[in-house]
Amino acid sequence: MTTELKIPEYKLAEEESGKWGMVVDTDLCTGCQACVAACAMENNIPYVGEEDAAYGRSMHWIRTERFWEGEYPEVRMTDYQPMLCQQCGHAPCEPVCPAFATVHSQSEKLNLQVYNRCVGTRYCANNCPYQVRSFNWRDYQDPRLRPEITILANQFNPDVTVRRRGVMEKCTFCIQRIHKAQDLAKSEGREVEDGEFTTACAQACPANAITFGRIDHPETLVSQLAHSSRGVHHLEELGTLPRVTYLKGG
Amino acid sequence: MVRRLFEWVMSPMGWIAVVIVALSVFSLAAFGIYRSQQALKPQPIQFPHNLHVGLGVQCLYCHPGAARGPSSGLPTINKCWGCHQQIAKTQTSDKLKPLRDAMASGANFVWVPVAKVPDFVHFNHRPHIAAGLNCENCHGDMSQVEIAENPQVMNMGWCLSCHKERAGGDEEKFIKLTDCGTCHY
Amino acid sequence: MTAEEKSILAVFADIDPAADAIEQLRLLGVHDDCMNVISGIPVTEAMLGRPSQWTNVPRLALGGAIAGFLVGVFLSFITPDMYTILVGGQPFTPVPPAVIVVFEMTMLGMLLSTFLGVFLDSYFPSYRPMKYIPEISDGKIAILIECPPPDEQKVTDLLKKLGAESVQLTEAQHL
Amino acid sequence: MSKQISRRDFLKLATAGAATTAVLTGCGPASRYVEREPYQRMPEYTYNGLSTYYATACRECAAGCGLVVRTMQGRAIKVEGNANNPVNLGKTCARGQATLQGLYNPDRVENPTRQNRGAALSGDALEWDAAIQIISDALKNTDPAGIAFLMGMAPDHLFDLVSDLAKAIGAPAPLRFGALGMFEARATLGRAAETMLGRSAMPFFDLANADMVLSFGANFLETWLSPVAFTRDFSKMRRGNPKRRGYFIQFEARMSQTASKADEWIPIRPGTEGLVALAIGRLVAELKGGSVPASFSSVDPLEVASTAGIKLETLEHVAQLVVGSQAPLAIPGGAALGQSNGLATAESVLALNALFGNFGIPGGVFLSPLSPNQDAYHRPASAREMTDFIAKMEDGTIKVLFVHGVNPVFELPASLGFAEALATVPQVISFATFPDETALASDYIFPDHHGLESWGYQRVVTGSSQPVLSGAQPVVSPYFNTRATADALIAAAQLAGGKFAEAMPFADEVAFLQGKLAALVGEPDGSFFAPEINTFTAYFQQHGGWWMTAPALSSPSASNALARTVSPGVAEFAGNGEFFFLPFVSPTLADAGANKPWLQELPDPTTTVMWNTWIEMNPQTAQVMGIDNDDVVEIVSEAGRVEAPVYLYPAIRPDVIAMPFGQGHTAYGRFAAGRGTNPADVLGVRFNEAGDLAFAGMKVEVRKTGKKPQVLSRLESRIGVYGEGMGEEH
Amino acid sequence: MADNQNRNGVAHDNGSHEEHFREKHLMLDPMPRGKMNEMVMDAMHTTSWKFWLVFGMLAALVAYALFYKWGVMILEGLGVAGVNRPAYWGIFLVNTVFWIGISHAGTFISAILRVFKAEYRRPFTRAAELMTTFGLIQAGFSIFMHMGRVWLSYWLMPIPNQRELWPNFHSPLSWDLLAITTYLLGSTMYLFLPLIPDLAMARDRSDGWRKTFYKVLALGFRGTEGEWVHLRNAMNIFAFAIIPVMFSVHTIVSWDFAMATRPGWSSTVFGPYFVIGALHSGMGAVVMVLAVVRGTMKNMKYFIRPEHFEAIGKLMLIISMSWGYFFFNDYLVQWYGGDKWTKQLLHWHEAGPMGWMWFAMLLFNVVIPWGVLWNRKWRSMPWLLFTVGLLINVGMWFERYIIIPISLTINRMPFTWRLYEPGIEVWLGIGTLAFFILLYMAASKLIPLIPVWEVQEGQMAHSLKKFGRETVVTVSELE
Repeated sequence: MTTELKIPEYKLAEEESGKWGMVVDTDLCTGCQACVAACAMENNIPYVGEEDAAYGRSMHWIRTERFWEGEYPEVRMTDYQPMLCQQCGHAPCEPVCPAFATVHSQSEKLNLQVYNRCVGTRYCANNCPYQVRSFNWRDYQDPRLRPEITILANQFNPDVTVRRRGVMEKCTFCIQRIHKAQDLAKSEGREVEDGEFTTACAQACPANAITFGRIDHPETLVSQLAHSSRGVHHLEELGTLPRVTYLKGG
Repeated sequence: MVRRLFEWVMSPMGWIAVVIVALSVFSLAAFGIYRSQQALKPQPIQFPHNLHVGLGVQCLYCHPGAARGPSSGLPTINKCWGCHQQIAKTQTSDKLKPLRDAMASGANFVWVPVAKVPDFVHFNHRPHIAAGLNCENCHGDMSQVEIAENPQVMNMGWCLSCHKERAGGDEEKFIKLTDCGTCHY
Repeated sequence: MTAEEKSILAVFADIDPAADAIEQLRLLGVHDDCMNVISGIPVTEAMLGRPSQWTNVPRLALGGAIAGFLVGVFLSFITPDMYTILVGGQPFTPVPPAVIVVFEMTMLGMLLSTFLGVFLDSYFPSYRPMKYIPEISDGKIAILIECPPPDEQKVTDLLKKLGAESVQLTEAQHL
Repeated sequence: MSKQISRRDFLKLATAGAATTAVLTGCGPASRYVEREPYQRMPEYTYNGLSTYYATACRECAAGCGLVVRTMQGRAIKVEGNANNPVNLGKTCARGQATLQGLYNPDRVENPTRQNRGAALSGDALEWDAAIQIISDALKNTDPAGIAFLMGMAPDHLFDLVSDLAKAIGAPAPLRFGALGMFEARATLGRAAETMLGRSAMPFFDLANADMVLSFGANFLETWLSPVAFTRDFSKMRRGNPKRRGYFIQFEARMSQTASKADEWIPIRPGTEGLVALAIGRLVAELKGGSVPASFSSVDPLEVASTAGIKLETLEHVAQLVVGSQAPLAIPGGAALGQSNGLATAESVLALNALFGNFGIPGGVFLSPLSPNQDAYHRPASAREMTDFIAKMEDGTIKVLFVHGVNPVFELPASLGFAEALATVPQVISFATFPDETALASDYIFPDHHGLESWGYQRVVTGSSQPVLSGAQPVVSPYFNTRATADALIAAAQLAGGKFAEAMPFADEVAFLQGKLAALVGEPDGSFFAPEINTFTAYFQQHGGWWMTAPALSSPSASNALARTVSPGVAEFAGNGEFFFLPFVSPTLADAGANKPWLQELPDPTTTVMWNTWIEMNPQTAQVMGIDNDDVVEIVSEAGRVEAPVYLYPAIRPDVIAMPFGQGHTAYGRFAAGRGTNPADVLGVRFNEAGDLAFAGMKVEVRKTGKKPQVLSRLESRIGVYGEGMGEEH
Repeated sequence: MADNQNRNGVAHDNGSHEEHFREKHLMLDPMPRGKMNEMVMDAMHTTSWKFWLVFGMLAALVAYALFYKWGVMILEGLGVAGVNRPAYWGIFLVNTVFWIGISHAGTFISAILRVFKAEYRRPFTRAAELMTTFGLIQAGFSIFMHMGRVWLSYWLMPIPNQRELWPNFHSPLSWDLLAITTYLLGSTMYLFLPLIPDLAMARDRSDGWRKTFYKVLALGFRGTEGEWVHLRNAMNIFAFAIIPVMFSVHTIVSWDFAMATRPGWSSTVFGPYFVIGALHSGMGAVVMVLAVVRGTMKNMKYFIRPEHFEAIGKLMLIISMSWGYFFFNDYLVQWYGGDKWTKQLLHWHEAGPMGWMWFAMLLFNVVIPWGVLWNRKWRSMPWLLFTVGLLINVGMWFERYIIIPISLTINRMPFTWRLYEPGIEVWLGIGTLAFFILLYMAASKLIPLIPVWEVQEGQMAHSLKKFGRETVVTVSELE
């Protein structure tokens, strides 16, 4: 008599791949901040001013980190490492939100921040191992507090909600662009093609260090790069399943 | 009996009850006043939707954006004029004076939208039309109203109930249609 | 019980005479149901030789706990399925957090129903006139004889003999 | 003709109101009363709720990158790179991205203004008719020799127009100047190209195909010449060829952003770059065997190494790497040329390339192609030419000065005395978009449109192997009561009549542009073909310019370069302080970014400082001097003094003090004014042989002030990056 | 035992020995109930001008520091506070944990000591239980303050809604909310139940507005057999049920931290460590309150005696030792693991700019209590215990400050490490403290601080009995 041994299907493969992914080649990143500026312009990110910036309140959704090794004259700067929301498959920020304000999109496999649901407990930011969430410490975009916003607001992207004080925010992988591309593709009755659109940071990057696309399709550029031998996931040991792959080393 | 009631009212529990009742009445009243203040500002032109719909003008003629993009759009004054310039009454009617004036001065109308969602909701008309919805499913039958009104409270529960229903049993569709990131980003 | 009815209220300084008085009264034909003991400290029925008092509080507590448990189960296992939202790769209805929610709701249900049980069982709050004298809260023990006894005077004498500090006919009054 | 004008009228109808109020309420309670204002007439190609994209050119620097601007309901929403433009191929830098914060800057000059050289923007608004009358009078009533035009660095259509006007009326040719050109020492590079490559043109360094890059101070990843193009080429150099990863060595006294990407950063003493290049050349030649050309044989590597403060082994190691590589390339630039021996240094480095034998081969040195319809390379004015110009202002030769697109009061070293000279000019008319220092010191400000509101083209000097003319068109209607300077000049010239009207026979700016573009109509090898001018202009706008499809690099001859003897020696340093002073252009702000809040908020790539100026100092030096982070120190040179807080920078030579240029405005809007300090205040008046400012040729003193105002705002953590407070500092 | 000899010697003089017992033990020093009632009522009614001065000052402080400053923060945003990246939580959470800790003392004394029949608890169960309720109110203030959009805090409650979106019960904060709600309601009810007979007593002895006040609150309690039975049953249930609730509350508070994937936080020992920490600060606070009540209120020297301080002191010593044990346990495990970030964190605790706080914490929480409380005579001195209690509370506040903002500095992204510098939350913290004291002062004038009936019950149950030559205290179980 044969009994079928049932192995539980953990669907790990699907979980590990996600849907959208990004590859950052740190060997190419020149730290030029074009991605930071592009991100700020695309996503209506407020500037916080000198004092708040000095106190760790700047709201960059993407930042380039760099460290030093050695001492002069043998000093070396590590490669610039753009740090942005890793859109973790198992995001530590999500379960800790009591209001379901940061949740996992089941359709886009992204880590969503639902601004209008956020009550500002900031637990998600505490629990983010990558420290990539930024909080609206003040009403930075309120023209009553900052008269210049009345004019600067002309540039606001209508596809992205303008956040007010007390709300957490973070990189969305330019979900508004994802939606736009999907909507266009759907209206034309086709799938979104690789390279048809990209995130604001990848679009701006003069060094082509950032690649974005479907990481679950093996033929896309991004998934080919992500599987290169230079690929590293940041803090992978935490089991967060980050969707951003860093290409390290020469 | 009346006396007993009076006594009870004068007792501590009675006071508490009276205060609670008074508070509830007051809050209800405040809420009612608050809601009644939500009345819309008057539209620049008392545009009779029923008349235009009755004359056979299609919704998409004036609001063509609904079929191809996020916003259905409001007709330009030129578009109004396109038809109205051929109607003799346009030159005489008092009701249409704002249109004549706007056309002459080059000014714009400032309409008061009735069907609106908060700005953290990214609503896109196109997929809704593409999914086979008709305008009246959400906006009501415009042939029945003179000045446009919003027939429903456009809140998330209302959106969701339709989304869930439309998904049918299709799990993938259901996930997409109830995903937070579909509307909020 | 109406306000017009009068009852005998005998006040004792100590437990022993009160217990004796109760025994004697019972011999006189005063039914246990017609007597009530009012005291400033909790005096158990056994001390006074009184029948056990029925209380619903423990049952209500149990009922509340069950209700709370069900609320907890509802919150942790039903509500997440009303709007399924994936967080951190965890299941929609994980058990370990549910234990916490269920525990807290059970305890809350139990505590609330216990508290309400006291109210229900004791007919709290009640601001109607009641038969009472303030000395009771000075530690005295009072026996309230509610049914009109066959021989009022005899009872009074007996109680006085047994050491009652005062025996009086009381009317219900505002406390 | 009417076609363009009507387009503009359409854009004017665009209203921003409704959408803005809706957006502003943000995450708060949904706005109760929203108003929606439809167009009276719908602009062509506009759909409700859908974006319209316009191709144009970036005006943030002179590189001439192509942009595509996303607009919605008449508002510019987002800047994206024009993927077709050969200069940037769809990419942008941070400054390009932040262009919109210039367009919608709260501190623009909103009206033509009678400024009367006040300290703040006067607000005394004029009508444009009056403004044009004033320009017209100034042109007509002044001796042509006394009319001077000072323009920005970009070789654009306005420069062409002004050149034509000046030529026609007999005025001196307009002068182009920009701080970036000054810090790049463009004149030196041009002169070196003339002597070594045979033609005064911008050399083209084929970084993309090189596999061993030696950069002598060139900060090509930051602001140098065409940073977006160079960054792309750098990326290709590193990863373009899957078989090999390009190697990059930077010789620079301070680790700049560019140097931070180098595989090896070799901190040589400032002023020895030429010697080091020659020494490497000698070692390479010796390793390869064969004869060592004269220039190289005259240097002794050991001596050079000790002069430069490095080890001989380092030079030998570099030489080994060069010999082992297939396509070595040496790039001169930046502070290396801003020395007394800058020209010789540039020549040495070009000679080194000649020694490598890379002239005219992939991964080597070429001459940049001229832009379409360009006769010759016009370089911007050098600092010495500016000094001559200032002298003309002082001696009263210049009666009327027109300034456009440049802010010399801020950009030129204070010691050159531009501001004082400006005060002596009888009439100064500025066309500034922003109330910068020079504009405030003018009699009138007749504000030009912002770049995104303007027509035009921009010649691409370098950055692409193809000849490129980037085209600009307005993407939104003018937000304020501004007018295109070209239109203003045309109108004024016509009002003046006579030869002025004859010189400017155009209906408007667009007509002038069409006249200039006419030469390209029917050109077969371009990015598009159009048989007649109207079609051509339409395509020109649509494509964002016109460019040749094939590379048109010219290959210089190496024989000339090798035959020439170059002896750079060690640069001379002015002043007797103990530190070499190394000013550099802020990579995020550059010369004119300080008024854009998001550029201020961008962390400097190497130090991560935001919103301020800092002074870089080696921690070892600082320790000896008892200076700590954020201590405000004073830098004293022979020409002046400047204060700024210290940043203890681990990758700078202990004998060098560096300071970024870009902040320290006294005007220029709320985000720039009063913020930080300007290193130009300490620069002395010294030039190299090519006439460029020897901005890096100073020795300065550093004095403690005891002040410690506020903490320098950094993105990085001083605890995590430098171990501060962890008991293991530095 | 050598001691016994001595005692036997004294025991000969029977009269003075009993006198000695009476002086020492409240339970052996009975007074007529009426007299005790009078004393308690007197203590409530007697109010000096000093009381009103302090009361007025505190009220002003509450209005300014708590409500006005909070209003400013709501309008301006949390930027006016000192929170930043990475210290997203600051003094708000420190105070929350601190106040919840304080609140544990009440339950510990009135429930655990009740269950274990520790008789010395009787006079001060209410004083301690009041701290629970008022402490939890402050904890609630603190946690709501720290929310970015406090006006939407009702979203955390499980309220049925049209979108069928309920709170996220995966989140420790949701557990926290439920636990704190349960605990606040439970402890308030548990405060109220034994208060009913005393309210009835006060009702019988007052007039004017106070009469109405007590009448309403006493609910018509007379003391009939049935009422007592229901009440006793309920109190027994509460005494047992609230203990696990109490443990769960602080454990869940600790899980707010322990659930996070952060170096230094992710620790399994946090639950009991926090509970013990809570008791530590709670007992310190109880002893402070008792010393103040005894020192400032009329007739309280009779009810609260050195024996009580002695007994609490002993408890404090045991708790301090337990705290030391858990602290070491946590430290050792973190230290031994050798994780590079945890290592940095421990280094930061000790050698960082706030290192003084780490050492002060150990001094106040361990060194001083151990040094003082071992001595029976010392721990019977109210002022000394007040001081020790104060130091323990400061030390425990430091402990939470180290765990929250200081530990938050260190994470896995060294590029973001930044020290937290408090801002407006200092005012808000002072506001909650003032509000706590204000509530307590008001309560001391409105409700009988001493549960007279419990004291009487205890006095009835205690007696002296001679075993041979030794006179000992015996307690009868009345229930």
